Amino acid sequence: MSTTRQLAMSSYVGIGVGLMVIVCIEVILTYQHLPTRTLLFSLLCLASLEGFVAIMYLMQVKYERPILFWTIFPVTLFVLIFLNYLWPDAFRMFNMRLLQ
Amino acid sequence: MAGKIFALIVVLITLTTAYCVMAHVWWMPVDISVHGPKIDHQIEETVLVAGLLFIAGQLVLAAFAFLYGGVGGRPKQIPGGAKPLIIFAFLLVGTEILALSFIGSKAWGAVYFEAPDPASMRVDIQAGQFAFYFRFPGPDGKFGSIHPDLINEGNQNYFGLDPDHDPDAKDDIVTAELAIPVNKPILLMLHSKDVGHSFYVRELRVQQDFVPGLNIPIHFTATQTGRFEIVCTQLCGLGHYNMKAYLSVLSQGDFDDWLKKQAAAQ
Amino acid sequence: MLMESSPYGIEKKKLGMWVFIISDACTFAAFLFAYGYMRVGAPVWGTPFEFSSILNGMLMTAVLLSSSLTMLAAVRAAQAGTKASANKWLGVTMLLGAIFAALHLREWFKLIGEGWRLFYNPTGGAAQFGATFFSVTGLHLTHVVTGVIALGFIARGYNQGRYDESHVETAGLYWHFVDLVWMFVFPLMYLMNAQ
Amino acid sequence: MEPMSAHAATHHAPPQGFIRKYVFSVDHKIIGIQYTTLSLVAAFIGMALSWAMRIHLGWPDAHIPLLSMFSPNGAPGGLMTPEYYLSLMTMHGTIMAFFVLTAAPMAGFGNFMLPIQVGAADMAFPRLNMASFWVTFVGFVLACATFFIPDGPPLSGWTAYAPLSAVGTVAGPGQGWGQNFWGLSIAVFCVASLLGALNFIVTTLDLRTKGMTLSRLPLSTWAWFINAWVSLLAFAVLLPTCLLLVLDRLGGTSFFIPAGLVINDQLQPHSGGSPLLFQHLFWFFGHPEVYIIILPAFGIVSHILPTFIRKPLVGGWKAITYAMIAVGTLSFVVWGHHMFVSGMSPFMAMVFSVPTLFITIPSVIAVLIWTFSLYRANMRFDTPMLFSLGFISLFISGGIGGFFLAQPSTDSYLHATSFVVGHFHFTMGLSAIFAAFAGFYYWFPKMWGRMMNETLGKVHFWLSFVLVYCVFMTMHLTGFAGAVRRYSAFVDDFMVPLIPTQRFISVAALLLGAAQFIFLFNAIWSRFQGPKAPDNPWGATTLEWDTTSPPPFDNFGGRQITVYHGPMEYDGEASVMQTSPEVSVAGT
Repeated sequence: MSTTRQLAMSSYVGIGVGLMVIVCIEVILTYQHLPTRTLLFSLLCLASLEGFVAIMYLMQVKYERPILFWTIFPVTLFVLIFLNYLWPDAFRMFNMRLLQ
Repeated sequence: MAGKIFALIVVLITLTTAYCVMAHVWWMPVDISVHGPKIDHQIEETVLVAGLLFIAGQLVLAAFAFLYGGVGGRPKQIPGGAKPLIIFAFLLVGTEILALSFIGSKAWGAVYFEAPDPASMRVDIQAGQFAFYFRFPGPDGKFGSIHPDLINEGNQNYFGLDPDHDPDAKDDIVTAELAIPVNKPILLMLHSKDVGHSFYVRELRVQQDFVPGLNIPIHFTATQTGRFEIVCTQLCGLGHYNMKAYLSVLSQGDFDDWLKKQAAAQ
Repeated sequence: MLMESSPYGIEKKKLGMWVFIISDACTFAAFLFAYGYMRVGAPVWGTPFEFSSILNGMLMTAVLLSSSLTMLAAVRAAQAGTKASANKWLGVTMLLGAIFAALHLREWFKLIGEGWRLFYNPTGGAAQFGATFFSVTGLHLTHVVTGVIALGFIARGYNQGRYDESHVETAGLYWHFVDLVWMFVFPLMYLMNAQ
Repeated sequence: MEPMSAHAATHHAPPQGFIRKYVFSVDHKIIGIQYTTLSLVAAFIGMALSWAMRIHLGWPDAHIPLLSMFSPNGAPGGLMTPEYYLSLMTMHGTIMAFFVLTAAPMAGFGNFMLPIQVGAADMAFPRLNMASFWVTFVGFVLACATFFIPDGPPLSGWTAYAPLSAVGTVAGPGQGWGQNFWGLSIAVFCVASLLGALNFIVTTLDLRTKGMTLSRLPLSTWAWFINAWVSLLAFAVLLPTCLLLVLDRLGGTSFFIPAGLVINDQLQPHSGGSPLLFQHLFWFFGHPEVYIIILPAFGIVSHILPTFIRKPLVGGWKAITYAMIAVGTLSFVVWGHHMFVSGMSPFMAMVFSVPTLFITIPSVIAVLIWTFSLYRANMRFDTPMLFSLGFISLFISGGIGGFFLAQPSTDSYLHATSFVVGHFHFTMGLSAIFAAFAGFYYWFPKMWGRMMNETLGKVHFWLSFVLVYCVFMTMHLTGFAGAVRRYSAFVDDFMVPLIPTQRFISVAALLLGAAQFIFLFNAIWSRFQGPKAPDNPWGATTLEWDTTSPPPFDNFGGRQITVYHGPMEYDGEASVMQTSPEVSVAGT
């Protein structure tokens, strides 16, 4: 279902440039020698922002019926959230190693 | 007719099962641990709760199959529709679940959330295909470190100890049978030499897997003397069925003698 | 038998592609979680990437992002019915995809030349680095290469009139998804491992 | 907007020639039959394996004549070696869980019935559908091929716990190429399931005919649809798990193998991996998998019951559908209950235990709905109905065991005992099989155009029902005595007294298997000699009964289908087809 409510091509180029700018920010952050957790958190936030822009504009979900968004988004998020249940055991692996 | 036969069979199965469970035709052996009564209590509680649901569910099914087979006339729904059923499920099962979780978490916590007694006796246990080996720290109270490259069944260096360079390892006592003093808190450190295994002593109400690469602690106190079987319950290969050792719970005096004898045999 | 247009209102190829994307996203997520698990559990990890590798990664990102834009252009051209233009943009997209793959392989060969293996870390850190890096980026690279080949088939079919603009659009979704995954792979596999 | 869904209806014409028509067919009905047949073959192979195992468990010294021909190494002279027992057990689990229970109720009946039930001419992507089947077939061939490679099938169980499954042949025979084949077979099966799930989702959403709103979908379609989502997400995680396992085995990586393992006095060249990671990833798939198996059973039974009780289910479509959605959703947050004693963080055990207990609520709601729908019904006891009743009874019995295994404290005694074996055979094994039998007897006239023999069907039911309880309820009970599962012989002091009970189970299991040949004979004989089936032999209301038996190539012979009612328009003898514009009789 193609719609006419799309942006002009130049706007997409702008979005592309914007995404590249975020990538540059990520690289700059990397060289600020932040603590690993802070860096990971900020990188994930920026990547999620990029991902969101890509889904909405490049993949054009913004111009589809909302039902598409509500079909795909919750289930994916669901899996991504619950996979986090395995972190306690990752830390267990670090703390209870047999061979030090 | 078919409905009546079905009802009869279901009732027979339900009663037989209920009898077998209540008469303890097959049942747990007598518990010998301090935390065990909590687990036994939890199992009995669950037998009661789940058993009632089982009997009620099967009997209602049987009754309906018995009563409403091929009766003429217009069928009717139960009064009130699904709402009472759903409320019933939420209230009754929900309450049962909350109660079971609450009491059950205490039984679980008694094993896993409470820190081991600082005065516990520490024993190291290593599982490998297809045997358990146990290690006591000896007079110095310290375990020698493990060197996997030195593990060798042939020269009986099961733990990969290096007594020539490691003073801690010199007096470690390695045994093929686990003996512990009665009424003394025990801290077992579980590790595996090769693949996954499990430590299961029915009478202790303890089951814990060995995770290769990790040191898993588990603590308990045995309250009765006797000789019990330790079996492997995690599939570990072709000899899995035959992987076992014995746990001897001894009086303190007997245990000291046993340990001396073992130390002398090293 | 002709049916009403879908009551759901999303064309079936597009919906199918989205459903595929969901499952593929979960597959990538499992790989990345495995990587995180390895990394959290490792006593030492080690961060091998020099700035040149990061630059190479940025260049790859730029190439992949541009290819997403050219893919958009191809879809728009197809929707507007300008076949020649659509073909041109599809060609450019495939070319950019191939460049991405080439840049990526350059990085791989560089690492392999330095002695990195799936099971070996020449710097003495966790051997898991090679395993996670090569498997995650390898999976992504497979997707890129598959995408380039698929775009080729789509372009040919589109030229011959067997496929229409909806096929181009569906292929575009896949291509953007490959880009989307890279947006997570680049920070997690490259930046988190920068020296 | 171009009516795109018209493509599915028109873009393939009836195929010509045997190969196109019956082998590489894009017709969803042929593919459904192919899946069903594959599952039947797999089921009888799996059953034969369980026979061999049960004979060995009851009489460890027995020489099983055919086995020595089959595997001279694994069973020299017909006497089963411990490793061959484990191989058979592994393949029994793999074949049954994947190629029977996942394939038959979902891919088999679903493929045949779902497009018809929504009023479509075929699946959304017919060629993809064909690919799903043939990829599944390749997976099945790979799994069966393990019997014919020199070292035999893998022996690490259907769960293939690392590191036993990851270190290679040093861990035992079958852990070499057998395990590689296993990993590839399951990876291939994942791909097939993903493609199948994708097709189911799109077909249900996009290809519904006029008037077929979600509230009018038959409950079987609802179940397949929900189930397609669950499989889509679950298999998407099993696929990378298999790939990483294969990488560990063939690529030398150490995702699942920690440092310092010594097997047969050889230090393994791995470091840094975690066996718990494998268990987490596997059970992230593995627990939804048991619901992938049982949800279609829910759907089939909910679909069949109204026909034979001659009234709608209590609560209409909503109650049961919401229960199924709740079960499907919760199935993703409970996987850790398989790992209570695995060395997982004990706090996580509590986190997993509570939702595991809570998943009982939607299950209990479903059971209450089925049971109380029987109240004041006009039940007809045809074979499909009997199997549905059997399903309800088995599911109650199996569900009860769940209370014990959902709590870490009670599980720590019962984990890895035969209680667990009995429990999962009731809930996901036999419940799903009974529902599949119900579906088979119910849809057989539609799929093959002939009626099955009722008498043989009933004999099959009575024998199966009683013997299933003899086998698996006894396993529950011996579990209380601590009988450990996955043992090829009982040498422990406390297991020896249980041997007579084991023999009883073995005898019952052999008879249970034998009873299945009644079914096989009935199916084959009826396929060729059964009386011709009318279009709607059961007086049902859904679309599959509104066409010929078997349906024509485009399902409705070019008729425009419009739906006016929900699927449960029954009121005693009166019933209204979904396509009939008459007024509703059930007031739904």
